[in-house]
Amino acid sequence: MPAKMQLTKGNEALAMGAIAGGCDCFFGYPITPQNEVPEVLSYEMPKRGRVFVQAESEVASINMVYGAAAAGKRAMTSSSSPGVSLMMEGLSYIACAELPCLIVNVMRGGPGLGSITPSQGDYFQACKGGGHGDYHSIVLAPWNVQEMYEFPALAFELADRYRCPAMILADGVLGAMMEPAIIADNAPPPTVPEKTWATNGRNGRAHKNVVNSLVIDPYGLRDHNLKLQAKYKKMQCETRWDTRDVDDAEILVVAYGISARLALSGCKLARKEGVKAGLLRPITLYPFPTEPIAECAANKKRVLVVELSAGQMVEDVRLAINGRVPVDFYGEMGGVIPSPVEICRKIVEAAQ
Amino acid sequence: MPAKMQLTKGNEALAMGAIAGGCDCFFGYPITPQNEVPEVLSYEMPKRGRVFVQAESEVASINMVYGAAAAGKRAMTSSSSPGVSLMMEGLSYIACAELPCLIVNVMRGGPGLGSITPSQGDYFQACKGGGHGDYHSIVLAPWNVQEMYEFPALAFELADRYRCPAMILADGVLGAMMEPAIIADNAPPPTVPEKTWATNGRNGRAHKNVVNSLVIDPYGLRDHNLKLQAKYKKMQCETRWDTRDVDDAEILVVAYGISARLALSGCKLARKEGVKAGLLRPITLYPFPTEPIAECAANKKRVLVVELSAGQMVEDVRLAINGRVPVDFYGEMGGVIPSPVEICRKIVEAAQ
Amino acid sequence: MTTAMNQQDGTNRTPDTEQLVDLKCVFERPQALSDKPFHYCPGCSHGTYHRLIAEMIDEFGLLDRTVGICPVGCAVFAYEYFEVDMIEASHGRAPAVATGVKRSLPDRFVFTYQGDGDLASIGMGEIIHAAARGERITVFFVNNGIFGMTGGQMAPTSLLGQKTTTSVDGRDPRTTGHPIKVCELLSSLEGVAYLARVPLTSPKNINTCRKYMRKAIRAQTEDVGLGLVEVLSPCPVQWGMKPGDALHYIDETVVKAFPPGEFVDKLESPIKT
Amino acid sequence: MTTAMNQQDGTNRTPDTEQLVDLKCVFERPQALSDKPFHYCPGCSHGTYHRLIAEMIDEFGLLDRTVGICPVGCAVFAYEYFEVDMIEASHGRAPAVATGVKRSLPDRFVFTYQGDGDLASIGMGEIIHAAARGERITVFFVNNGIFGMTGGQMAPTSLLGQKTTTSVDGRDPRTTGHPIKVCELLSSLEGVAYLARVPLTSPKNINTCRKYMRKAIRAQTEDVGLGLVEVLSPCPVQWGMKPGDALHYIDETVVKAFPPGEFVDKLESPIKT
Amino acid sequence: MLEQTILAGFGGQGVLMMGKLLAQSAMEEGISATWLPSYGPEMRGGTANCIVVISDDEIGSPVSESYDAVVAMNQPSLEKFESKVRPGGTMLINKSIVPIKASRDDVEVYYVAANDIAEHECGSTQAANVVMLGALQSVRQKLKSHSIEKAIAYVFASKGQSVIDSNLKAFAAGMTSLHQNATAC
Amino acid sequence: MLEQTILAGFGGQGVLMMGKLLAQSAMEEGISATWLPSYGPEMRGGTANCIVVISDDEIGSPVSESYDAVVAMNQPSLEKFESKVRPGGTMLINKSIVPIKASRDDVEVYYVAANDIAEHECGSTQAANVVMLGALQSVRQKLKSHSIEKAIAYVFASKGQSVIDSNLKAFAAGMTSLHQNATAC
Amino acid sequence: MDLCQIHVDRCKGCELCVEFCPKHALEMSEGRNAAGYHPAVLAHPDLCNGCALCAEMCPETGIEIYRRQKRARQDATDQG
Amino acid sequence: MDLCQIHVDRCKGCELCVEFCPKHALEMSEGRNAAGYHPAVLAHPDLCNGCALCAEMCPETGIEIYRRQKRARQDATDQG
Ligand SMILES: Cc1ncc(C[n+]2csc(CCOP(=O)(O)OP(=O)(O)O)c2C)c(N)n1
Ligand SMILES: Cc1ncc(C[n+]2csc(CCOP(=O)(O)OP(=O)(O)O)c2C)c(N)n1
Ligand code: SF4
Ligand code: SF4
Ligand code: SF4
Ligand code: SF4
Repeated sequence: MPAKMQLTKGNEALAMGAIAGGCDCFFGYPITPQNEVPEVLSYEMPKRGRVFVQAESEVASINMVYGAAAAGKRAMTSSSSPGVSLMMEGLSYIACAELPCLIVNVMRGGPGLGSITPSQGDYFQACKGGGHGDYHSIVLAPWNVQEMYEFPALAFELADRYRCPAMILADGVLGAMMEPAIIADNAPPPTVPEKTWATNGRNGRAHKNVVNSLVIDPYGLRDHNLKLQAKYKKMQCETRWDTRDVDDAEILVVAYGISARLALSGCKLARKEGVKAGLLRPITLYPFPTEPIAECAANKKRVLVVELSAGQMVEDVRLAINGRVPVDFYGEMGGVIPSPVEICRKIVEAAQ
Repeated sequence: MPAKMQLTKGNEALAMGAIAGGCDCFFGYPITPQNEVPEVLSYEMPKRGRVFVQAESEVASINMVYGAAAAGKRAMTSSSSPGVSLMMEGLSYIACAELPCLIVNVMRGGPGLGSITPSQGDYFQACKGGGHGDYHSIVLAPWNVQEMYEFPALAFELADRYRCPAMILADGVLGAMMEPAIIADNAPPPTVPEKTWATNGRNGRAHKNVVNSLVIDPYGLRDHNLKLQAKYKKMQCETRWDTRDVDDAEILVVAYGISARLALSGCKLARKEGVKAGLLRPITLYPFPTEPIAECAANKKRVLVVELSAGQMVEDVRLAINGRVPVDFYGEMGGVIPSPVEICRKIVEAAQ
Repeated sequence: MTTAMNQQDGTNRTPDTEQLVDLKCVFERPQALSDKPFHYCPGCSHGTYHRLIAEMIDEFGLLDRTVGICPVGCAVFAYEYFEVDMIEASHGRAPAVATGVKRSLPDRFVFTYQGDGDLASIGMGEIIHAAARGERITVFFVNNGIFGMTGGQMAPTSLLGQKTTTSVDGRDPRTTGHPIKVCELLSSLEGVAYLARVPLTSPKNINTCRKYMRKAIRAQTEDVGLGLVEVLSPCPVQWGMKPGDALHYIDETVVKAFPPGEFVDKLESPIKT
Repeated sequence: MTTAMNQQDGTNRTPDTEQLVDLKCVFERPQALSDKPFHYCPGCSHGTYHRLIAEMIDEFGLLDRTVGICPVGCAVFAYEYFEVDMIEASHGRAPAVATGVKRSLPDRFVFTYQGDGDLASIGMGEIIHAAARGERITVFFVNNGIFGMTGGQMAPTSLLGQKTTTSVDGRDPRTTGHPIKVCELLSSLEGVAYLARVPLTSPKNINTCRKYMRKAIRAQTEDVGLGLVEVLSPCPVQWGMKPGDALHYIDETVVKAFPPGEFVDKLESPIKT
Repeated sequence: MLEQTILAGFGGQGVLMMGKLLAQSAMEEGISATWLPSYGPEMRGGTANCIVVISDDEIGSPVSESYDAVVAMNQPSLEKFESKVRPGGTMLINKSIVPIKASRDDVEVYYVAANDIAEHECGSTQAANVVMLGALQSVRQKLKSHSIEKAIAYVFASKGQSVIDSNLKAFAAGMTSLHQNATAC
Repeated sequence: MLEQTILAGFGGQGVLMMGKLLAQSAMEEGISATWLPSYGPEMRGGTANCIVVISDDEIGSPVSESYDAVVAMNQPSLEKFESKVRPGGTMLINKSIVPIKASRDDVEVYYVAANDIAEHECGSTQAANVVMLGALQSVRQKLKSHSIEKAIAYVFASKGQSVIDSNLKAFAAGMTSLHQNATAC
Repeated sequence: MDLCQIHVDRCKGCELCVEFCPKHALEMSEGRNAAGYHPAVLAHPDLCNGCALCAEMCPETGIEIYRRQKRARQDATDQG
Repeated sequence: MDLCQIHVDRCKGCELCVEFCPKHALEMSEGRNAAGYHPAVLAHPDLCNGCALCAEMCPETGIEIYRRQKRARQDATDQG
């Protein structure tokens, strides 16, 4: 069946997007609000001769991903905030061992057990390093169901290109909502670059391959870290962002994912009230669109950052702007979704 | 035996400091380079009728701490980078449930399995949120064996005062090195404020106590988060830092823990070479000395941040300075300890 | 037309005083159970097991010195239902949390309440080690063969062939293995003092459950070791069955995979109950 | 005076060619073992077990299609010693990593190599679940009753009374429980195809170990289920014993707590070996 | 055009399906739509609701502070969402099972005996949600009725023609219910 | 005064103890000291070394780029640390087991037959480390010899007077070893 | 007063009490309670002997059982 | 050439080969190898019959064993 427009739930789109993106193996443990992801994949994957394993825990999930990624496969897991926290050791290993893979976090209200309502409280964890040591994942933030469908393929591609973990940072709203989206039920699997480093059995190879994150000599580990850092620098060219109505704006709103949608409505309302507001939406949270934000903000009166958190991405926006333009923050926590009206109010306030 | 000067290993000082700080229960799983902490406590705690349990894992350790802290006890665990990563879910729970406790991270080279050499690559994890959701721990960074001994008591006191987790962020050098330090072998246990909220059995109490991090209603969870944020604001008054030779300095070096010692030597060397350099050492990494750094940096030519990482605390320094003074960074990773000579070189470069 | 029948909540617990003269309440809510209505689905045995635990707390006079640990699972709100101090653990870690409490306060009665996802999937490490250490805790384990709370996914205890949202064609041993039998598994661990399994399917079985629970509690109060009672429990909603049918299904099918009975009993002087 | 005796490294493996005529090498390094000298302590059986695994890879002709998973523990560098593809797992998670590999590449031979801290402490959840799922993997499990790498702390397998750096007065069952017997524990899980325990203490026992290993490998290659061979191994350094004494200690004392033998054998047509 | 609607009721009353039909209809017309469910933390009973936004422009927020229309299939939903209707907006109440009246006087309120109509005119209370959808359509008309009928046919396709037919009938019954018997106040 | 020293050898040669004695002596004199060990990732053999810094000022870094003195108890240590001596610094080599010579000509090198002296003059090769400490003291003299003797008495207190005595003897033997037989070059 | 008191608003209509009542004294009602469930009712109070099997099976602890006392005010003995 | 070839630099002096040699052909040497260990030596080559028990016990795989062939170049049979 060719790709066609279908009313689709975000989580289901993500699952089908993973399949379209050539995901070979899924390992995961149920957790709300992303349960449709493993549920869909539990029958769609075996149907296609691919691997689905319900792991005993998130710790096991991430380590199964590590194994399958080491074996050269496109492997992924999906979870939500507390479950992702349990993956931090494994993620740090994966990053250090330079294995491409995909981790999906459909964020929910935290901290702790929190609630199952949507939130964006895990930005720091995703972008700064929830695990130990200096590492990064490529972090993609979809804002609609179409991107929920498209980003797994993009994530796998970038992960393979840079041999690093990629993360899709969504939230409970994006996971649960339905929207029309163009979905291919049977896309041909993408061509994947050959992974000569994979530990998939020598099969005639002259040397053995080793996947490892242990470098006991400090200078060796330093060099390995420098290599990782050089890679992160190189990755900067993958920075993605999107804008709406920024050219003539006096107020620049910066928001990602679901917040960006709320903010978009807020900007529209603000324009109705006579305040010119525009939206910059980071699509990659890592690499972060530092330059684009700095440039875009340069001629603005103020910048307003909107997040479903106490203020996390706002730090990266401040670092980007480095004091040149005042940066305000508006956030809601715990699963409360701020209304566009409230965002509009903040924009209007900022403009005064 | 009264307190007296003893040549003491950092990890042992930390263990004895925990005892002096009234630690009732220790739960931990071995990991280099902090093994002396559980080893010392495994015999010193039972001797005093206190609890020592070698947990089956770090996940179990942090949850045992959660239980003992809920029961109203001064509870702690100690680990090193990969082990601490495994505690991220539990830590987020503890922060949300507002339980006072102590987590020690004697950092080692990362990411991944990395090495057992010293490092400061877990600043982001400790200070920004390695776990999910918006939460903070009080983070203390000792720089000598004396502080390794004194900070557990301080950490417990602050944790009790704010009902939050406290973390001691040390590193492999501080854990392994010996220095003269004033250690009391049998300090009287400190008086601990009564914990009326503790789940320690009703014992005549009219109401039951509940320790929880689940707030299923978004507005409830929002309010709980606002309460936490208000607490974090209130905590700012606990900010601690230290300076050396900053008044006349043209270059301000900012560094914590072992880096601060390296930097201190570097500053001294730089002064010998005619460059006036001074050191500001954050002692609390959270709350971060934002104001003090901003003030101290105001009349400086440049700021140099030194870390055993790819650059983590430097972001908080940049946020503090907000573009007013240029901020440079010098870091080493993987367990390589930069020599004071190298730091001096960077200072001299910055001065030019 | 459908409409509400009785708007007043469970406040009519005390019958008219005139009638008290010759009527005595012989079955009522235990003291240790709060007034809060359960949030469980119709016919779910979580409520039944809660009541039994509350009865035991009353019977052993433990109200004032109990600390209970709730799981993450449908019973996540269990802290609302017991009138004792309660702690909400993270998913699967209740035995570690209980260890923390019990070691801190050895004279308190500490129990965990755990589902099969909680105990037998993510929390396997913690229950095994608590059992191996012989922690003096009592574990009330609800085996309903499924992840109830998250929408009916396969559990390690799901039966072969069982249809769940992650095994829509039925559990296949080739890819998902065989059900884990927790009592059998734990029985090799020397720290375990009492282990039993019982279906919560009839008044008779419920009474057997009480007997087992008493022993599992005494395993703690008499300082023998860890006590655990596994109840075979229905999840009518996720099984897609009516409550009554779910109970019959347990009695006819589930017990074949999970034979009821006592597996370990190290109590020195068993009291006849 | 002490001085170096032989500066050249293991390069003199081929004897003079003249002598080759009537001398044949009957015991040499297996092909699957690299030339790299082990980093283990004198008398540590990790090296012995490595050699046996390499022998098996040679014997079964698996060099070209094996993926091995190293533990975190003294054998953390095991990837340097085998001439097959190797993955370094995080502490305790080797069975999960192996699951990821085996499910991806069902025709490869996948083994984990794990210590008792790795497998029986932090990794308990992963080994139980891999066994319950019946993963087609082979587990080489080294039980030396202690955490070697981190400096001799108590393991879940330490004997009662054993002195370690975290039980300086000897392991006390009241606070630390009893040793966990992994073979006994796993034997109730239906996904397990082969389970055996053997001390690596004599040429005879080493040969028994070979027999067991063959079966544990066949459990995988013949698609029956998970195979595991537990070796009782010395840690002379952390036990504070001379290597020879450590072996005697195993034969006299350790085997009492950990009886050797085969615990599960579901191979259909056992080949006489 | 921007139309924001809340549909709420007991679990099992089909309110999520009702919303899905609305969103599907919008898609049929080639305009934007979002559907966002909200339910308790567990599978266990309680109320369910969903928010549907349709627009001929790109939809930013899938939620709002106030709504153009609220459909309350039971009493708790009425109590919870009555305040969410924007002044001048519309409220539909399933009078078959809601014994009370709305208290707002700045909104249009319609009472629809959805269960009764479904039972008596379509032979199954199951279709009460589609009856209500018909009623909603009759008073808000943001989409073509034909699109909704196509959506019904599409969504129930797997259940067979008879289910489609009875739902089409329910929709039609709902469409006319308020014309015959309007009780706006 | 700032004196930075590396002490290195096989595990078991007591180099960590040697460093500890130095640091303890500094503490006895009321001046600052740091002792930092370094060893392989495992407990398994290999080399051990420690860095001792003593100073009458607050000590910043416990490590340095180059050192005032390096003590090599075995050949790998000589090879590894020879380059770490600062020009003009001092190097002591345990000639009992190191068959080779140092190659630097910008540092003072002393060869001490520490094992032999320990064996022949103190009756135990165990004390080779303290012999070496004596030799170090004889050529660097940053601390009072009396402080080191006090440190020896303190550190070995738990092992009894005879151990203390033999170590004091070893220290004395080390102190004089280079005067009798100096081989600086 | 009836021996079997069903708390209407606790009832979730699971029917277990009805199924396990040996005397067939209980029935499910047609009406709904506040939570929307059809609650059980003691349709035949005369059949009920206070055996409490319904209460034992009720997952909601929604049933209280009373028994006639031989003598009033003698709370300690329960031989009803 | 000796039947038992000990790789001096692999040897860690654990003495297991010496202990398990049924012929007492091996001894520990006084000298040290590069790693600082006292290695085992075939002190009595004449006693060694190539039984390989030492090699089996050597944790370092540090011993190779040779056997005399009845006939040279007949590699397939090993009856030495
Ligand atoms: C770390 C983590 N992983 C996953 C979840 C999601 N989760 C909540 S309950 C549950 C399983 C519930 O099953 P069970 O323990 O059998 O209890 P039941 O709901 O059947 O009573 C899961 C997977 C979570 N809350 N936290
Ligand atoms: C998450 C984590 N926790 C702890 C450690 C530290 N650690 C390394 S090896 C080990 C235990 C080793 O014991 P065992 O598995 O028995 O192997 P052995 O060293 O005895 O061969 C521990 C606790 C670690 N590396 N990672
Ligand atoms: S989902 Fe299942 S276990 Fe959970 S409350 Fe409902 S019936 Fe009970
Ligand atoms: S510490 Fe023990 S297990 Fe580790 S290499 Fe040494 S002897 Fe072997
Ligand atoms: S058993 Fe309880 S909940 Fe179920 S129908 Fe009877 S009274 Fe209602
Ligand atoms: S067994 Fe091997 S390592 Fe041990 S002494 Fe003999 S040759 Fe050396």
